[in-house]
Amino acid sequence: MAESGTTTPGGYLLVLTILLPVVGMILSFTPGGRNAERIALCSTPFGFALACAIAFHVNRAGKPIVYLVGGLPPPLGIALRADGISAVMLVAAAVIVTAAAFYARPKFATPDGVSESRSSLTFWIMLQAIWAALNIIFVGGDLFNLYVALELLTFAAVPLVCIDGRPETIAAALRYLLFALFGSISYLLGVALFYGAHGTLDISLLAERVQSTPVVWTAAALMTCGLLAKTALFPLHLWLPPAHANAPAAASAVLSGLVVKGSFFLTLRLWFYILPALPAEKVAIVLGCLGSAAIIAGSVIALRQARLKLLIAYSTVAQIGYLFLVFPLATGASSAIGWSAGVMQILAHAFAKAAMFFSAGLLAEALGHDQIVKLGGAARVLPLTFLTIALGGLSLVGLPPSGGFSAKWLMLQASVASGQWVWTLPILAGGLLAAGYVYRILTPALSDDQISLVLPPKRSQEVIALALTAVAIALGFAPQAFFDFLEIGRPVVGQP
Amino acid sequence: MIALLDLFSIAAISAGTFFFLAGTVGLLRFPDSLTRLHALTKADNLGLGLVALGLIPHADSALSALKLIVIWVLVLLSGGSTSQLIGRALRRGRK
Amino acid sequence: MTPSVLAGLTGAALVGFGLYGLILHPHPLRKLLAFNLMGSGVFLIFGIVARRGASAGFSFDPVPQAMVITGIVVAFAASAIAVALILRLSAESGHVTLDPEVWTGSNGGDTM
Amino acid sequence: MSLLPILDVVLAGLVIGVAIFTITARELFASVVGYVAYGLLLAFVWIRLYAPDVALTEAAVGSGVTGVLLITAGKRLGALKNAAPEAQPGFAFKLLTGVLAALVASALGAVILMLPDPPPSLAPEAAAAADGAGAGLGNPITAVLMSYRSLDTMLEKIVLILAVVGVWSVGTDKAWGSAPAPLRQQEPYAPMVFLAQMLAPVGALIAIHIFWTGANAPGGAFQGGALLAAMWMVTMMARLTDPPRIDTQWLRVALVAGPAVFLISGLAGEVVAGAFFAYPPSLAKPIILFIEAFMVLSIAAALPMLVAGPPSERPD
Repeated sequence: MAESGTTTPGGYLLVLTILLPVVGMILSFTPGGRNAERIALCSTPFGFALACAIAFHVNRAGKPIVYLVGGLPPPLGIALRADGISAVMLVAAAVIVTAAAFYARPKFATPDGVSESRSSLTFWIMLQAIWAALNIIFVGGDLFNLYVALELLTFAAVPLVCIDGRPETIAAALRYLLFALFGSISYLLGVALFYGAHGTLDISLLAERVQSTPVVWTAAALMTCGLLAKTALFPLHLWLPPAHANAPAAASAVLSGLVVKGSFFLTLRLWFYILPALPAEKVAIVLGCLGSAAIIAGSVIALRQARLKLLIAYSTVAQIGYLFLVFPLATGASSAIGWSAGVMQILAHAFAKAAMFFSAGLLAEALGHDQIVKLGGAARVLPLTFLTIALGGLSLVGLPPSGGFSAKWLMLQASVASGQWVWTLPILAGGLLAAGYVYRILTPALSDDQISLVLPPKRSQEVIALALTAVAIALGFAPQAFFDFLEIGRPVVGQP
Repeated sequence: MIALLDLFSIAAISAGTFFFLAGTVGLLRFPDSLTRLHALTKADNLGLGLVALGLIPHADSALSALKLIVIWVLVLLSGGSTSQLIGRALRRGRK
Repeated sequence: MTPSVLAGLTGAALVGFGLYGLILHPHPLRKLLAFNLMGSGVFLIFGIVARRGASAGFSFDPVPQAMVITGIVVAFAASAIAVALILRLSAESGHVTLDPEVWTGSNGGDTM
Repeated sequence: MSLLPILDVVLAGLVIGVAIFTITARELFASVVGYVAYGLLLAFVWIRLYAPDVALTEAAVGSGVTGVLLITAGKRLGALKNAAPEAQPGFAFKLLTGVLAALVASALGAVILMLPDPPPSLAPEAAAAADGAGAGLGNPITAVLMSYRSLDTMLEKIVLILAVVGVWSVGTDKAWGSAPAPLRQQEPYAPMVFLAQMLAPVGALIAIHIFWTGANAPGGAFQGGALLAAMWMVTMMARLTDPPRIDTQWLRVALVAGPAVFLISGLAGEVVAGAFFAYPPSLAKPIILFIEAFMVLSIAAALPMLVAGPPSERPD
């Protein structure tokens, strides 16, 4: 890869997309108070524009765009790279963060009469920090730089979990922190071994140098373990449901929709970008099996939840399972289909799940609780919210037309085309189980019972949630050009 | 002259080492914490002081010699204070 | 070469002890200590990588050493957040258990 | 010189012994004390690995500041009865965990013995390039931290700010804006006050020396800042000073100064030197020292605030 050694046109945008939220964070913290929310709300649209500009440059160049920080090339310097999937993830993160910022405005506006409040300042700073960390993860080209980003992501996500201060949220946050710390240190150990074996941490240089040695296998296993703990893949999922279900809705949406995707994205980078030369069929099968177990276990436990937010959180555990089917599906002859399916699943789940959490938050505020059995008749008093839940559910189940349908359809296609029939079973079973839990929410809500609202929902928040599901549905109509774009910069497995 | 300085260094460092050794033996053999503390402070104050003194002729510059003295003074200061604190904690524990 | 190999094996052993404590101890502060042990083991492995890389007149490779310095800072920040959470948890509830079973009562009677 | 290998073996044995004690000690507080002693021993291992910069950092942060943090926490939790009500794990679980840990450790040990020979190294590149971007920096670690991996170093300071906000956010709503609880509740003991009065000025001077000399010799912004932080903490423990209110403007400016100055210089690099975070070669050393000076300030402010904890409702 000769082009990875120099800065390309548009490369400077990669630095800006990292620095924009960092600057926002610093500016929010120093004067504090109401400035934090103003700065966050102003900077998110700019971030979206930056992400679009990066996508435009990647598309025009037809190959990854690169920036060498300080003009210093790897292995000594740090390179930033954006390929098709990075650009798509940058745009998705910008959209969801912007939506979360505007959705959170009523709840996290600094109350009148005080100059600064704990929850407001924390929320706005952490939201921008999560966004900065994700942007680094999507464009980072150096494994140690990515470690710092992972830690940034953890330190920003944990305080959001316990932002309302109840003891059970603090316990959930602490458990999340301990799992995440284990994940980072395990990842870092892998980084140490990679450096010891090959003297570089740059992703594209490593890809050229790695061979199938015990050191490389150990490093890969340690990093994968760490990343799986952070992604909450079954059986390391125990921290996720209490953490995601207890956070405020705006935070849950970002945590479930984006934060777990950050560590998954690095798992993709590790196996498809650094180690494509390794004979890793067995690893792919193990990851696929864990993913299948997550689909079944997560969905079954979701079916038994009494609280709506916990149900949605367990649904995240199941939907993360689908992501890991990419490993067996994107390695065979039909790797392009499997790859498209994986990215589509990331995007569809991110948008649908963020919208579901937004709606669950609206519902809990409007009704004063989120017990599923007491939702009788709620759909008639909150039609827009339940439309969002229904459409989001459509995508989670995988019914056409939706991004979730495209993802699952492509996965089925890939498993048939590559002769791995066995993966069709968890995909189909997961769809049926998802239909079960979405049905469990919608049936009581659509009944004729009388229900009274504690507080009418804000129309603006309902519209934001609906807009996100609209994106999840619209992904189902993605044209071929979109899938071609995802192929930009993807290493072809088997041809190092 | 140089031989004389070397002799001085050897004597001072040996004496310092002796006090360290004595302090360590005291730490291991003395019956209770207060007497152990007593043994330990000898090692810190005298032992380190003599070693630092013995090293001064070998310092490359006046600044490094000064650093050696500063190190000794800092250890004196912290050793004195911590023994006070440990002693107080022991007295409280007895009550 | 011997001292660095020795330090590397020490690092590997420390990772093992840390992992054992991290999984086994129920008390979160003990878990945090175990995490820190594991972390220092990882840093030692970076240390021997740096020491092995001695060449060109340097007695070490500066890149992994710089990474350890960054890593120590990050590990300290993590400890500070964890300690703050543990102390708040004990102040709010009088105990520091992380067992989800204990919290189910206040979760509105959910089944898991 | 033949004594050194024996010393290494003894040191490694001590480190492992204290580590086992930390993991297996029955009392929580004993385990915390064990960890602090362990941190100090580790500093010696780092010196033996020819890593004086890391040894300084480990002694100051890994043992010193972390020690204060953990001992304070251990004392408060030790006073709590029934802190961990759940039963101790069963024998089978212990055995399984032990086997897993032993497997991981031995695999890791085996892999370390298998690292390639001759080892890969960036030392020659770093040495050659030190004349370029890290111009005039005799300490290659400072060159790596401030020039080649400037993005990491800047982000690490952001991580510190984020941790400070995270720690503050754990407090109660009512306490927001007020000061964290003092590091010591009782009246300070006279020798402690004396120690703080004597030590703090000398320590501050040494901290500045370590920062300044870090351009050419072991030391640097982080080690200097950590020492300065320790001195502030000593005066806090003697109640000569108390933690400041968290809405104090100077505190917030001090916390962000390092990363902010780093960021501005990084952005200016695009205009002046042709790339973000690049330095014009002739000015590299003064610019790096200028940025580091502010980083010392930020680190000296951040570490004590992380130890002091969230704002407290009773600022007595």
